[in-house]
Amino acid sequence: MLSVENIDVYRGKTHVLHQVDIHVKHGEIIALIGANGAGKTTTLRTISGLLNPARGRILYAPGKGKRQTEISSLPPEQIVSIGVSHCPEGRGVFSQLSVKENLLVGAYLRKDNKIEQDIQSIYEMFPILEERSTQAAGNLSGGEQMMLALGRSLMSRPKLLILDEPSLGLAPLVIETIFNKLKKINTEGVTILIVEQNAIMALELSHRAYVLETGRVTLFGRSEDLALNPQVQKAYLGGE
Amino acid sequence: MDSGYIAQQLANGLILGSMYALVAIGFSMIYGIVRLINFAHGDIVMIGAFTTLGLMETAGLPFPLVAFGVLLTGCGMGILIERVSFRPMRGAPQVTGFIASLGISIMLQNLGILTLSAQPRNFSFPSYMQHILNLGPVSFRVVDLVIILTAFFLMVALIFLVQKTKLGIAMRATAENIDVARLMGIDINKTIMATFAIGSGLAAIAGLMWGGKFGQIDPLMGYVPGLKSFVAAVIGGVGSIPGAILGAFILGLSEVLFVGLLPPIYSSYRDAFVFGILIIILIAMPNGLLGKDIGDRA
Amino acid sequence: MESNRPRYCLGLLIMFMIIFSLGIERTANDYILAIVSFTGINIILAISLNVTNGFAGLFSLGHPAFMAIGGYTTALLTFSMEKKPLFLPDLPQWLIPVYLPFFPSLLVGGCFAALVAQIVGISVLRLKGHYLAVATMGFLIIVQVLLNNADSITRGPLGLNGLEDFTNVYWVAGWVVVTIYTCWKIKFSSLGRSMLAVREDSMAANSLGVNLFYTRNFAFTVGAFFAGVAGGLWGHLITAVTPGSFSLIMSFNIIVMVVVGGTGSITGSVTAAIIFTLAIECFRPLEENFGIYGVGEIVISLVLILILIFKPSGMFGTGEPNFITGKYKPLNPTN
Amino acid sequence: MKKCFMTIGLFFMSLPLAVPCFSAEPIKIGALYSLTGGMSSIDTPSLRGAELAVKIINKNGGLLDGRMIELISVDAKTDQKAAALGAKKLLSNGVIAGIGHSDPSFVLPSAPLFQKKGIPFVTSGATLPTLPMMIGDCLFMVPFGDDDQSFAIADYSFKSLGVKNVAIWTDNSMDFTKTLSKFYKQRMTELGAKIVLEDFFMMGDKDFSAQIARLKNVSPQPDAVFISSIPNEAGLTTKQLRESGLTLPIVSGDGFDTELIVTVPGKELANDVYFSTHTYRADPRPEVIQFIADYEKEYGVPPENAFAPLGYDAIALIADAITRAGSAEPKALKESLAKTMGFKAVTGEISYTRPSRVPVKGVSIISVKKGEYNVEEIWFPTTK
Repeated sequence: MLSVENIDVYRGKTHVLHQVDIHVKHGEIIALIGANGAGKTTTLRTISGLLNPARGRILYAPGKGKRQTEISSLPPEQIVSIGVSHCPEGRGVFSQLSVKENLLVGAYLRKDNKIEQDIQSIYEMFPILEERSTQAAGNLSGGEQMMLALGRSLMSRPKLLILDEPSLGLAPLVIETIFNKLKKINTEGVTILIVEQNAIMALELSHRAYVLETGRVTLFGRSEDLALNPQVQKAYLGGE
Repeated sequence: MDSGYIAQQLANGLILGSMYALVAIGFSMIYGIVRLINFAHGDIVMIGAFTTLGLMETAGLPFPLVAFGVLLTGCGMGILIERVSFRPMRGAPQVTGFIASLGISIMLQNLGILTLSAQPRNFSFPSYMQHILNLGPVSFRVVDLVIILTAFFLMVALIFLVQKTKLGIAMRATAENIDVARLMGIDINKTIMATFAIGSGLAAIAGLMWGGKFGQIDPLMGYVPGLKSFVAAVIGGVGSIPGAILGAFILGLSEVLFVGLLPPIYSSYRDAFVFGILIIILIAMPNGLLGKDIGDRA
Repeated sequence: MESNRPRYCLGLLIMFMIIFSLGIERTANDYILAIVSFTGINIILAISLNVTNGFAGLFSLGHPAFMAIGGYTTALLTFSMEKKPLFLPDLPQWLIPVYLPFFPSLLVGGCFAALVAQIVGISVLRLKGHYLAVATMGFLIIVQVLLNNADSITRGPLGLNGLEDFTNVYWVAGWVVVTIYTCWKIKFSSLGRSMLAVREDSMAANSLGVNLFYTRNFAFTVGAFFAGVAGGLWGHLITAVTPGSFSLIMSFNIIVMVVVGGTGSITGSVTAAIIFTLAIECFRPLEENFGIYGVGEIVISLVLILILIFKPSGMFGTGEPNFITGKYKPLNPTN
Repeated sequence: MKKCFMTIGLFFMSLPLAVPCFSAEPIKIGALYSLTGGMSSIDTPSLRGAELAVKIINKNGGLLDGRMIELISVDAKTDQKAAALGAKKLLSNGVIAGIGHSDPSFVLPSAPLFQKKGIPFVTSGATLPTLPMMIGDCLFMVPFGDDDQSFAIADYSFKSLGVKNVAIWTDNSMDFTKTLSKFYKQRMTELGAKIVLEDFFMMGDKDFSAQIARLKNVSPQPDAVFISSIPNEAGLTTKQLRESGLTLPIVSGDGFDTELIVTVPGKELANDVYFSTHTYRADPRPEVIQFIADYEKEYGVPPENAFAPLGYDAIALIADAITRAGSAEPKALKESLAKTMGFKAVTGEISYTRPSRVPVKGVSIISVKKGEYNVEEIWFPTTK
């Protein structure tokens, strides 16, 4: 579904990503783990078009059996339109907009008449959002904002959902709710690419994972295997 | 100093405030979305005034068509300026755009002098606009009423646009966070362009009103409204449309009252007073009266 | 290790200035001499604004206000006692016998401008970015209004005229050298580095122990001092000062020089000031022969915008060319 | 743009004419006007007037047996620095006289440079009466002094309009307007009238509603309001005063000598306005009629304001002095200019007989009634 092929990315003059190669298959949950500054967020921003790779290419197919096309140089709005939805780091809800307006922005490119219906299903998923639908998103708690951000990303009816640190700064109970929802979303046919610092949870949730270190992919494989890898255990799982 | 006098001064302030508001709204919108102090905004007022003159006197079009033409010209100028100058600078430090807008302003003024000559020209609205209305001790003219109503109408229309329409939501989202807005699929280039178009269209309409009210226009006329409406926008909190309107009324009223209530000799300190207010507000409440804290002022 | 190269360059500069001034004074006509003097004054203005604007990143539009303060102060001090009652009948008594020669007057003018900058700085330097720009623009307008209305001292809109034409190429050359030397020293001192740090990231600088307020105020004050001196030189070159001269347009022109040269680069300011002043004069024949007055301003604005788009760091960026510093790496790798 | 083509066209057209003239050296005169910036609306017509005068003189064979006048124009950019630089440029070009400027702020940095070199400078528009004293014997004024025009309109408002109580509005941003008010006030007080209100504004102000409200509220009500402004605010103040329902006479000086006081408020409202100005508007003298016809023919528009004939007169005055002196040497020219007696300029007869060297010139009192200009009287200074 998504093939990131040996991309090199610069930010200004700094070489951030070196030959990063990531492949996501339809229906998978893929985790990207690594320390701060390893280049995880940069990878995601490159996929969704906010940054452009200097070398390498990114291919994407909007569904099983569909042909892959190159999306390396498309602007973000076009990438969204072909079914990639990126829920940014720090949630990025529009704090001046109301909860409902945030959801509407998520459906910005849609022209069908099922938007209201989808909003209702988001409300069913997170009932608290319905209660607060007219409030400014800035007044929501961190957990509520995460729910909103996730809901907003789903509003574009994505085929591939990209999540950047959804657990950041949230209470364990909230994280659990969110991760449960993610599993459910995945079973409904949405492929997920998730960046997490919390490697335990990420490996638990995902089917496969990539480890990123200083801009390079150093390890990848099935999540269960990685969780047992001594290197990973030492660096990310707090094990000895 | 009787109450009639004060009522008249208040009415004067209100009228002046509406004039400033028309310019300040667009100014504030543009600031809100791209954090740009667009010094050339006042010169769009000038372009609007001259377009009115051209369409009304040279082409002889009926008034509603003239207004429409002026609106279109303003929108076009806004789009043009954004496209050729500000878009390529997006992402540069804030002051870059500000310096560029100063340059554009000087360019437009000199182009105006070169092509239109520096001579002030008279500018006359249909005579029914000049009719005097008396309301108790307060007298004003039809054109004043039109200005207040236009300002009010545009304010309502804009608030509707920004609050209720898809474009409005996109504008607010872009204003808050450009990157996330793009991730939601918003074409920020189109959104920013639309903002410039709307803001500049309003400024051009303000030029039409300005010319109609004062009856005289020249290529340097944009300087004062540009500057004053900018002060108004800062008082109200740049980026906020209701703030711009509130600021414009406060500025208009306080300017008129400053001249009207103090001994006459202080009249020549009017501008010092206006900018004194500006500096005090910037320091004391950098977000203005209705602005939101976006943490890049102080 | 500090290179000796800048010292040699300073020596060269001084020698060049002496030879150049002597040479041009003897050969050129008044018009050329006046252009040369204005070029020098523009160099002083551009460099001093660069201290505020480039080193410390304080975007100020108020430079002409400090020029005005310096210019008026110098003018009042050098006004002969006999002429004062004639020109300024309402001058406060205590000012009438005050008289100083040109050089001390310039210093007093500069210091007074610096003093005002201190006072203004306390209130406005808390602002950043274009908010500071706007506050300083307000300050400029307020100064203009006050000069216009303080008739007894400033003679209102007519301004002070009949000043002695003290300013010549020697004075200007001298002050150019002093300005370049001082600002160069500041740039490469620890204070200059703190200014740069404040400009790049004020929070980080603050956490490293840089006193933000002191650093900003210092940069603002140094800029104002030289602006004041330049104002004095300017007034005694034109032999008149009026409120209308110290306008936003002048502010814009100085900023153009700073931006085109490179915000933070002394070499850039010098180069841009020379190019700018000469370019304005070069447009004159074009305008005069074809009756297209104002084309010069249009072209300059256009060039400015193009530079902002295609080379936002200006000709020299924030650094100085290697042949002066003697270093082979850019000084400020950030740009 | 039109002008640009015209200049090029004129240039080529004049080539064949110019050939025989190469034998005689041209007489260079410098013109310093602000063609850009705030002063350009006033200064540009002056330059056009001067260029017209040069063209006519050259067409008629030039001066001193066929020497052509070469007018070198420099833009003073409404900027003192540019004015000073421009003066130096002209002087380096070897001009034998300079003309220009409509405001003392720009005469002051440039004229002293002429004075220093002993080259005469004729200001076509600055009316500050102390200018010749401040600058020296090389400065000559084409217009009358502000004292004269203020006295003229003061006498007229007191004697003919019967004004006993007067309000005075002053543009406090210009020296010209402040001086005008000062002399008006002085004369009115001498005559025994009372100043009931003094109010101020700044150049560039557009809104006078506060001042108008105060004027309506003052007691006793004035019989007239004296507005000291330049043309840019003349139409605006008239319009706003009349639209507020005030019908009292408006009096002013030559700042009101502009079409704007009729076109901006419209003919109906342009009523009961009186101003003192150069004896040019609505004047039937042949010089005036000829000038207006020539100007229209040359530029396609009637003279924009009185500064156009003033610019014309500046050249004519110099040409006359050169002819009388029989020489185009600055020193001879200066002496000859100082002896000018009864020179029939478009803006009135010029004689430099006063010790102050401000010309003794008639001042027209013009009335505007329902948009029609009328010369009410020609006032002459009584003092020597």
